Amino acid sequence: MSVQLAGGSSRRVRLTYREAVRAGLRHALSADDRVFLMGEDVGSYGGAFAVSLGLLDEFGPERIRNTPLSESAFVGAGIGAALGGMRPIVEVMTINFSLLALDQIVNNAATLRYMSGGQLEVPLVVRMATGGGRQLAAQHAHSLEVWYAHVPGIKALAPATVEDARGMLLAALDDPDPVFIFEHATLYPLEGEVDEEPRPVDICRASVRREGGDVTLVTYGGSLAACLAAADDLADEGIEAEVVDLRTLRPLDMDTVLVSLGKTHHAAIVDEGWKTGSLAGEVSAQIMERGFDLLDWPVQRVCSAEVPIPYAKHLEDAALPSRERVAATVREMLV
Amino acid sequence: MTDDQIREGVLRVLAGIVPGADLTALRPDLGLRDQLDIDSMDYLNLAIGIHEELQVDIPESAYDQLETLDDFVRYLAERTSGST
Amino acid sequence: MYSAAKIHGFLHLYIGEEAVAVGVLQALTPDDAIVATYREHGQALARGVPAASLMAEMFGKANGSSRGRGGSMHIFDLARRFYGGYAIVGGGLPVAVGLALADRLSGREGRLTACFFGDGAVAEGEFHESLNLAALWELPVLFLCENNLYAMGTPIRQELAQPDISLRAESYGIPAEPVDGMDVIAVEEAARRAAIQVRRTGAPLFLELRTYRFRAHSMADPDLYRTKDEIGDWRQRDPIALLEARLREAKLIADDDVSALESDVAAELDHAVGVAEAGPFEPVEDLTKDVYGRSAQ
Amino acid sequence: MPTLGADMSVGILSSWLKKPGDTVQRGDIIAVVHTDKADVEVETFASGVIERMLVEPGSEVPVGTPLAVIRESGEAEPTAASEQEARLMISPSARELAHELGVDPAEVRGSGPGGRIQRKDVEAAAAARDPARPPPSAPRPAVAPQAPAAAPSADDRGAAMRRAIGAAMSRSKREIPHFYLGHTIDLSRAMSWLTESNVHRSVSERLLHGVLLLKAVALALRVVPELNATWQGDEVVRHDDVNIGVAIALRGGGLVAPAIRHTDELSLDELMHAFRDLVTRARRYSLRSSEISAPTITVTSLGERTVDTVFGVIFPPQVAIVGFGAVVERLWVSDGQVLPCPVVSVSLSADHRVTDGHRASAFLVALDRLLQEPEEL
Repeated sequence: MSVQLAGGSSRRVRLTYREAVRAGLRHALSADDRVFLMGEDVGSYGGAFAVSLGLLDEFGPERIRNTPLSESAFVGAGIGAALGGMRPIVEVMTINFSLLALDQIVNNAATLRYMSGGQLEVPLVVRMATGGGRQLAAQHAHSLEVWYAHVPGIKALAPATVEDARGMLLAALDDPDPVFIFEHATLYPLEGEVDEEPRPVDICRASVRREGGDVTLVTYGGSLAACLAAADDLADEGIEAEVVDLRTLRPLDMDTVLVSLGKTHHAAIVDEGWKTGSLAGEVSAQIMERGFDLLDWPVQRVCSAEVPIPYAKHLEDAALPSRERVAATVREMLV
Repeated sequence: MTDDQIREGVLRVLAGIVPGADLTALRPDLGLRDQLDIDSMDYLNLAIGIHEELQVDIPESAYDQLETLDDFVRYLAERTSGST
Repeated sequence: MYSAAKIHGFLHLYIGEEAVAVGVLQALTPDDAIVATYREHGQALARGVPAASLMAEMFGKANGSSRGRGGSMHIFDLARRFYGGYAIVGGGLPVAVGLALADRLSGREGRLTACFFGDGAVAEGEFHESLNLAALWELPVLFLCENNLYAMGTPIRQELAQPDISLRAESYGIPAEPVDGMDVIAVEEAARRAAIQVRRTGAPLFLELRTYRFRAHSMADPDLYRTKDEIGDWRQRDPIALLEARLREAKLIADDDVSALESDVAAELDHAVGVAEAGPFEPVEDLTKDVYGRSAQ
Repeated sequence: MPTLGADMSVGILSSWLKKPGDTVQRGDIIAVVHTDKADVEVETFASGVIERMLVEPGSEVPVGTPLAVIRESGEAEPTAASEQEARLMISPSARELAHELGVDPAEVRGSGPGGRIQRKDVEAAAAARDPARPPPSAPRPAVAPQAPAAAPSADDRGAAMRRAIGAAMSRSKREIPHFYLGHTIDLSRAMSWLTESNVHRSVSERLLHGVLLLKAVALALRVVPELNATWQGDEVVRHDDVNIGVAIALRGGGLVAPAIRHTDELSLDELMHAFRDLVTRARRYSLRSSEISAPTITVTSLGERTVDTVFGVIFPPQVAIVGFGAVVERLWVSDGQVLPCPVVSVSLSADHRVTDGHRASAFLVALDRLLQEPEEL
C-alpha cells in the first residue's frame, strides 16, 4: 500500500537484495574514505554473488582489494586495520570458508576490547553468504550463524529483506564493535521496494512481518519466506500466524517475541541450523525462562534434519525447513 | 521494626515490581529510578506495596525526598519506630 | 611473586632473550606499532610500559595495563601503540598485517608495524598466509622471529622440515637476515637498518633473531627436554653479561655504576610490587563492562 | 525428638517399638531414646497410622527433629501410585487463565496430549459454569478469525479482513506522511487539583497525572473526531469508540501500546485502575490480542526525568499519536503575572492524508481548555 509520496521523504525504487547490498557498499565507500572492501574475487570478478560488481572501476584497487585464499590472514588483517582506525568491510565468500578464520574472530575480534580493559576498539564488518537450498552439498550449505551468535563481543545480523540488506550494512559500519552479517544465498535475487536514499536501520529489534493471534512463528534470514508462505496456507484454515523476523541474532530481541507469545500462547521457531545447539534452542530456552506462564503448548522447533546437507534436490528439500513442515507443526499445536 | 527488617520489606516490594532485576547488586546510596529504570507508575506501586507490607502511608509530598533505598529506610524507620 | 601465588595462570619468562626486545625497540619510533606474543613483558618494558602497570596486571588489579582483564599474556597499551600479547601461536601475525594496511591506506608514511613471534609460529598456517599477504600488498611490516630453538617442548629440528627460517621468509620474496639474538648491539644495528629500509620502501622485511631462553617455556614446564650442558653453554653468552663486559672494556661503566644500576632496578621492582599490592580489584559489578562499546539500546 | 531434660540438645534413637502401617493411639510408646542420662520411652501425641520412619535406629539427632510420619485417622489415603498427590497436567498459561477466571483446574477435563489441560478447556469450563458470559476469546478454528476489534461504525462491509501490517516504525514513518504540531499547556490548575484530591484518597486509589492527560485526550477527540480513526485497506474508517493505546516501555527496552477501551466514558478512578492493570500485565507480557489491536489512537510519554518534548511515530493503522513530554516547572505568564508553573509540552503527529494543521491545532486547543478544568474530567 506504499503511496508515491509527493515531496517529503525520497522516491521509492525497486531493487534486488544483491543490488541493495551493493547500494549500501557504494554509499559507505563514497561517504567515508576509511571504508574499504576486502575479500576473495571482490575486484574485477565482481564478487562470487555479484554483489561488488562495478565497485572496482568506481573506487579503485586500493579500496576494493582482492585477497589471496587466506581467510585467517585477511580476516585478521581486517581486525588489524580496524584497530588502525579504518572501517574495513571483509567479505568472506561463504560461512563454510569462515571456519578457517574462526580463531581470528573468536580469539581476537571478540576479545580485544574486553581483554585490553577497554583500550582497543575493533569497528569491523564481516559479510558472508550462508545457508543451503542450491544443491551444493554438505560443504557449501552450512547454516552456522549460531556459532557467531554464541560469542560475546561481536554482533550477528541476519537481513531477510531488501531494506535490511542495505540498512543493516550502514548501521553495522556505524557500530564500534565487530558486526557479522549473514546473507542467505537464496535471497540475492529477491526483489523489494525501498527508499532511493540509503539509510541505516535499527539493528537491535526484531520485527513483526505479519500479524496474527493464534501462533507465533519466530524465524530469521532465509527461513522468513517459508514462514510467510506457511502463514498464508494456515490463514486459509482460519489460523492466524504472527511471523516475527528476529533480524538480529546477537543481541536477541526477546521482548518482541514474548509480547507476541503473550497474545498467541503458542510458538514455533524456524531455523535452518541443525536443531542440536541451535539458535532455535536458545530462543526456546529464553521463552521457557521468561515466558513460561504464557505457554499453552511446548515450544516447537523446525530445523534442518541432522544430516550433512545432501546434494540430490528431493533429499535437500526434505532436510531443510519448508513451508509444509512449518504449517504441519503449527497444526499439531492447534489441533 | 529494625532497619534491616524495613530494608528487607522494601526490597521484597521492589522484587515484585521489577521481577528479574538483580537486587543484590543494588547500591543503597544511588537513586532507584536510575538503577532500576522505574517510572512514576512503579513508584506508586512501591508506595502501595509498602503500605501493605509495613502499614506506613507515604504521602505524595514525600516522594521527592525518597530517591534511594537508604532514604526509604530512614523515612520508614522514623514512622515505624513509634509502633514497635 | 609467582611462587608467592600473587600471580596466577600462565607466565612465560623472557630471561635470556632480553637482547632481542631491547635491541629492536631502540630502532622503533613512537609512531610504529608493535604486535607481540604471550612472552611480551620484555617488549612491553622496552617500549616504556611502566613495570608497575605490568605487575599490577599480573596481580589481576584494576590499575594493571589491561585492568586485570588480560594477565601476563595480554598486555596492551594503546597510547604506546603496543597492540598486545597474543596467546594463540601465530594469532598476532594477521593483525600486524592489518595495522600496516591501515597505515598504508590512510597515507601515514614512514611508519612500520613490528611483529614479534617465535619459531613455533613458523609452522602455523597464519605465518604462511600473513607473510604472503604482506609481501603481495607490499605492506610496512617488520617480521621479527625470536628463534629460541624450541617450540615449548619440541626442538626446532622436530618442528620444521626446513628449519632455516630466514630461507623460508625469502621464499615469499621478503628479504631476511639471521641475527645473533644474544648480542644487543648486533640486534640494535640490524633492527635499525631494517627499520629504515621498511620505512623507506614500505615493503616488509624479516629478521631471524637466534636466541635462547634460560628458563622453561612457562612456570608449568618442568623443562626436561633440554640438557643442563646445553643451557649452560648458552648461559655463557648471557646477553646482559655480554653487554656489561663490553661496556667495562670500553671503560664506559665501572663497579659503582653496575651496583647503582642494580639498586635502581631493585627499587623499581619494589615500587612495582607496592603499586600492584595496593591496587584495587575491579568491582564485580563491572564484570560486563567493555564487552561492547555501545550496548544494544 | 522430644526434650527429655533441660540440658538435652541431642538424642540417640535406640529402637523403634512400632513399624510403618501400625495404628497407634495418643499416649502409645513407639520408640526408645538414649540420652547421656538414661534410656527413655517416647510416646506419641497423635493417633493414626504410622506412614514411615524418618530416623534410623542408632542415629543421633538434635531435639525437635521429626522421627516418624503419622497419618492421623480420617486423612485421605494417599494414592498408591506416588508419594505426592498426582500432579495436575495443565499448561502454565491455562493455569494462569484458570486463576484469572476463578476456575478450579482440578475440575477441568484436559483435551491436550496425556489429558493436559489447555486454555480452551479452562475457557469452556468457565463458559459452562456461567453460560451468560461468552468466553473471553472466541474458540479458535470453529469460528471465522476475530473481526477487527475496533468495531467500525459506518463501515460494516468488512468481512474478516486480513491486515498484513508490519508493525515496524520505520515502515510507518515512510508510508504515512507525518506532520507535527507542538503546544505547551499550563497544568497549574490540573496539578493542584490532583494533589488536593489525592490527599483524600487511600494510597491504592491514588491518581497519577497521566490519567488526567489520557481523559483530556479522549474528550478532545470528540472535538476533532477524524483523529480517532484507522486505515482499512485504502480507506480511513472513523470510530465512535475511543480506545486509547497507551505506549508502555518494557523493562528490557521495547515498546507496546495496548488499548484502554472507551477511555472517554471511564471515570478518573476507573481509568487509573485500567492504566495500572495494563502496565502491570504488559510488563508480564500477558496482554490479550484484542487489547493490542484495539487502539484507535495512541498516547506516548517518556516519563518524568526525560526530554521536554517527544514527537511520536504513528502506529499503523492509526492516523495520529499524541506525545507528552515531562511535566516541568517553567516561568509562565498566567493572568498577567509571571509565576513558576508546572507545564507540559504536548505534540500531535498526524497523517497528512487524513487531516491538516488547522484541525490538528483545534485538537490541541481543546486539549488545553479541558486541562484547565480538571474537576470536569
